[in-house]
Amino acid sequence: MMNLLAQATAPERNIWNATPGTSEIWIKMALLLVVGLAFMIGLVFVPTRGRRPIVMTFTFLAGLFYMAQLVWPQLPQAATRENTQGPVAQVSFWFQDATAVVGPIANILTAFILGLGIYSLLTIHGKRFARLQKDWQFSLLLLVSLFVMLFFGYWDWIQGLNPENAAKLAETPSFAGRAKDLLFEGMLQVMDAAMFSLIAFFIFSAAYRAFRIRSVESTILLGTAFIMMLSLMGALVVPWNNFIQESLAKGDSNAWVNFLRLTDISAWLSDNIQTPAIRAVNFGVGIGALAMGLRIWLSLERGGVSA
Amino acid sequence: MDNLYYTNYSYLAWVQIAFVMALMATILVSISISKRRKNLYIRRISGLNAIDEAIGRATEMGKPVLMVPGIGGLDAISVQALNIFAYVTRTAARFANPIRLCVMDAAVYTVAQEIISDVYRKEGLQERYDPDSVRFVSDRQFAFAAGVSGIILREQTAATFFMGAFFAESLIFAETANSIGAIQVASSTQTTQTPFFIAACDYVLIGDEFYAASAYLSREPVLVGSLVGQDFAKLAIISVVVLGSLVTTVQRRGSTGTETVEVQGQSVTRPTFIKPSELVMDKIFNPRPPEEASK
Amino acid sequence: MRDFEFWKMAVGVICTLGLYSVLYRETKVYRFFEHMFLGLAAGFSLVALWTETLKSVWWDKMVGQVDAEGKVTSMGYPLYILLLPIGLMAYFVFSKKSNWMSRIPIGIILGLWAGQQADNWIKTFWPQIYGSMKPIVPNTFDPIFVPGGAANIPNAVYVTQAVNNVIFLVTLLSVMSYFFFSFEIKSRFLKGTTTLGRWLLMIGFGAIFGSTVMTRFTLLIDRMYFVFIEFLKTNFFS
Amino acid sequence: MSTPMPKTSFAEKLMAVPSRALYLVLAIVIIISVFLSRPLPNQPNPPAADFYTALMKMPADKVVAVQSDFTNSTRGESAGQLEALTRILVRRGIRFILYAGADPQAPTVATNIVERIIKEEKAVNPSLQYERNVHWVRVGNFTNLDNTARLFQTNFREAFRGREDNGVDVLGTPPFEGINTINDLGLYVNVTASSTLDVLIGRLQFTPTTYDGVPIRSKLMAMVTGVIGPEAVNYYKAQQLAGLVVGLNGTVELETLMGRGLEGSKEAASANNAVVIDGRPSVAKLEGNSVGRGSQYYFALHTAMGLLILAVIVGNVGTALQKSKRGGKR
Repeated sequence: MMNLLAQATAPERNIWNATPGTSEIWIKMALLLVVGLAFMIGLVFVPTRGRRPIVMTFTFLAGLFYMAQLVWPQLPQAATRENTQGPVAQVSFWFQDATAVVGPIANILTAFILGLGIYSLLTIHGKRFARLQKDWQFSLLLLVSLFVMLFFGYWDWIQGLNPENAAKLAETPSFAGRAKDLLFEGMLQVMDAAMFSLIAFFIFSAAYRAFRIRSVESTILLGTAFIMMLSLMGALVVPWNNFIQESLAKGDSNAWVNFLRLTDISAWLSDNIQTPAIRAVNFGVGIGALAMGLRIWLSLERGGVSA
Repeated sequence: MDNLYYTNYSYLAWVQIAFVMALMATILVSISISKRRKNLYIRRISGLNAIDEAIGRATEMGKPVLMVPGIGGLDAISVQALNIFAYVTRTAARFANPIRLCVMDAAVYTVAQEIISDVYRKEGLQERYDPDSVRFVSDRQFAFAAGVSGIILREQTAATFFMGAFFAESLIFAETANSIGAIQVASSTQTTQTPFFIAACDYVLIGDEFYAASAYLSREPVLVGSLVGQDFAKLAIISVVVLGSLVTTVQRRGSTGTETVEVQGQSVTRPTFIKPSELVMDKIFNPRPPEEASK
Repeated sequence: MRDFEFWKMAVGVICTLGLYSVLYRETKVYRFFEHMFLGLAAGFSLVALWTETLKSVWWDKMVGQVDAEGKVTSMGYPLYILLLPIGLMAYFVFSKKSNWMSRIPIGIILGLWAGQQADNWIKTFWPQIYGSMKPIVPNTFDPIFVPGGAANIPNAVYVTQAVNNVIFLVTLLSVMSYFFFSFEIKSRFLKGTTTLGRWLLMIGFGAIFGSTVMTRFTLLIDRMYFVFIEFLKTNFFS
Repeated sequence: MSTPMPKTSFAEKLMAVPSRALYLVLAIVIIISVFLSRPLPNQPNPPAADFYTALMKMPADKVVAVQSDFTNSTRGESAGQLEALTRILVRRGIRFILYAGADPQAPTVATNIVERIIKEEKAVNPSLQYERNVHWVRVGNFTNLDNTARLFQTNFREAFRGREDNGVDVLGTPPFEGINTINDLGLYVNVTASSTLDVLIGRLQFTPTTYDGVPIRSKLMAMVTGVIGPEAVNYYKAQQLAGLVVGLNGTVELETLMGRGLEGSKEAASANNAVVIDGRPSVAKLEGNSVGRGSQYYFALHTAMGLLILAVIVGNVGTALQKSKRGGKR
């Protein structure tokens, strides 16, 4: 297992790896795929009471890696394999290397599952188009946009695979490059930004409609928001601060009226109220996540996800 | 091996590991205790009492209920949101109310599909279950926002539940739903979004009320026990903070001596005080080998 | 004849205005841009899926890499192929009998997440706990007021600082007391504390609101800058 | 409408302003302000001052890691921040490593900005030597930051193995010289518009150090949008961040500091018009023009926020008028 999860520096050979480009690697891959698929199909026949332990085991082992890493002695940054020996240190090194292998696993699995999401999108809109239900034209548009983006995205990517070609394309973009650029930067990114900026309108209308002085709480919220906004407006802050400093404090930087400078008020609120308030909420949320993590890791919850 | 030290065990660094282990142990112990006890107290959370009311309204109007479990990946937040939505779906299913569950992550979509079909199956209402009611809309934040807004506006959802990790899109959803007069229950674990939910929604769960929700709704011993454990963990944090403040106060009281320094051309004699890096609490909370501490 | 950059920008401006049309009401125009947006986004996800994720973190590691001179830079690890069937198990979610299998990949993802939480908690909250331990009694009474907490004598605790520290701790503790769920609070003092906690929390939320408004407006300003300065003014009025 | 309307009071009219009218007013005000943009004064705050101080006091031969996690959707705030950061790095000749931990598009967005700034700087100062793959290197995106950041902590160099920039192995480029662990970096700056900062805070830990007498407890610094600002301030207060720039105002603060420098007392600042923050070490200003996107947008931000404040006041006056008509009870 050592060499599997802490992959050796090339071209070191071990039982888990193979030289790239050889037929050995393809044969191994094919065999392992068959084994994997057989395991998958085998799971279909697992009796009901055997199912929960299987899921629990996978979840537990996945979490165990990081939990073990936390409690296992960790080496200082200066330690290298040359200057540090001993079995404890070896395992520590193994943990360091293995993180690089274990880390991306969640990532890879999530990537495989993305297909399921796309499948959901395709069935909903495909059905609507096929049955010519209301708004079928828009569903068709969605599907067409999807495939156009897919087509040009991969065409452009394949063109860039060859390094010589890539350098040339950087100078004069190809048709595919242009098309992908238009679809991605010209449209998708701009629509992202446009949708994001809509929030400004919504904030404005929500503030007009909902921000009323009707309870202690809303008054406090509104008052603080006002002070915060004013302190962000330099054109107000600078003359106000100067007025306080020069006229009221008469230039004395230790005078107490200096506290009335807008930046001082907002900094005081931020240091002594806002920071501890948010910190207190986050302490709670942090403990909530810790407890939830524990319940998931040990599969303690019945009902819901780990039923 | 002579000058080797392990960063998580030397120089008091083990304290932090011991502390987090103790917190986890507290939670586990109170889970196992609560399995034997019944009727544990949970304080009222008004946002959760509003769920039934919101679904009732949707039933009267014959319009769908919309649920969004945040836009994070598959983690405790999404799972917790889906646990709450399992409850919402159960109620909606009994009233034969159509639901829309929009998700942004394919892995969350998988879990959602499973949980929701499970709810209908357990209620014996399988004929009411429509797999298309759980939808993967997009995995891009604002495409998702545009898509969900479209669904809200076109299907005129009467009740909306936004629970989970919400970011900027929170206000797009909340205002869009507000514009069609939907009754809204919302919660974000992102503290920064909570004020916007407060401004635009009818009921808001703040902070870890969200994590308390599934225990509150289901009264399941494991969850309630975990909630009790979480409270004790928070108490532990409070005690550490208070104790640390007291120790620091005692250590920093009084001066350690006097020194004479040049200030703007004049020599001034002033008291000296203990450096923060010499405090006991600093040694515990910022463990480091002696040579680094002396810098 | 305008160049490609001009047309790209022009298309962007049209898309922006198309999505803005929802501010008036949900029309066919909005529906058009919304569906195009969703389609493009899904298409891009599928492109990025291979080019940005699977190719480098899965395929290249599985088959190994060779540099231009044919020297092996990393060996291939065929076992990575096993992740494919595990990922495929998620697709059993629609099966009536075997939908439990989808929990295996989900369990692995959640397990990897859950295992990190303890360490994550330490790194996130340990410094914050330390940062909340503050001296609450001053060790010097001179001068009484130091605006902005700027200290003249190193490491001294001034009266103002001590007062501020008390306020800090009161805020922290009273807000935390609001989030106790399982203790029935009967004493009037504690009830008062939780109410105070809610009020202080509102100050925090107010500050968040003010700060967030800045971002939201800036983003709108940026879009207006894009449409009116970068596109209209530069192309037509200069 | 043909049916005779009941007479509505001013207050009721005020309360019934349709959202669309509000949207229109906001749009018009912002469009006009964008055209009328003019420079406005600004008062930098300690977090931005710390950010500037750390960057300026860091020895110029140290390498900075820049993790840029924004796309065009937050161009308004984040782009100005990255522009100001790049100007400081380029003018000081500091080498940096550029990568992203969130969106596959983020590296491209960041690269475009960096290359444009370098071009601008070279136009002003033709003798400037600052080249890609020599002074800076683009690595690309790391998906799943949760796990990648953990790898950064345990084995920083290993995280970059196999990555190429324009066909060059990044580990062979000058910015990676002598960089083995995360503590070999001079500073780690996260320019972000999402929760990636939370992930870094939860995964990274730095050994404290001192630059030119300024203590740096954590080498992590952040440039964030106004939204994440309040949470980031929490980290800054717990000394988990060495410096912090928040939102557009933060960008303007940084631009002001770059243009004027920083002094610890009024007396010291009187000669050079530097920004004064009591008790701070003296930091030089940066030669050259430092007016950027932040200052360009600042005027419109003023009018927009002024309008919002006005709207809330009008809304409350309307409510108060309505209440007084009904005898003040509801």
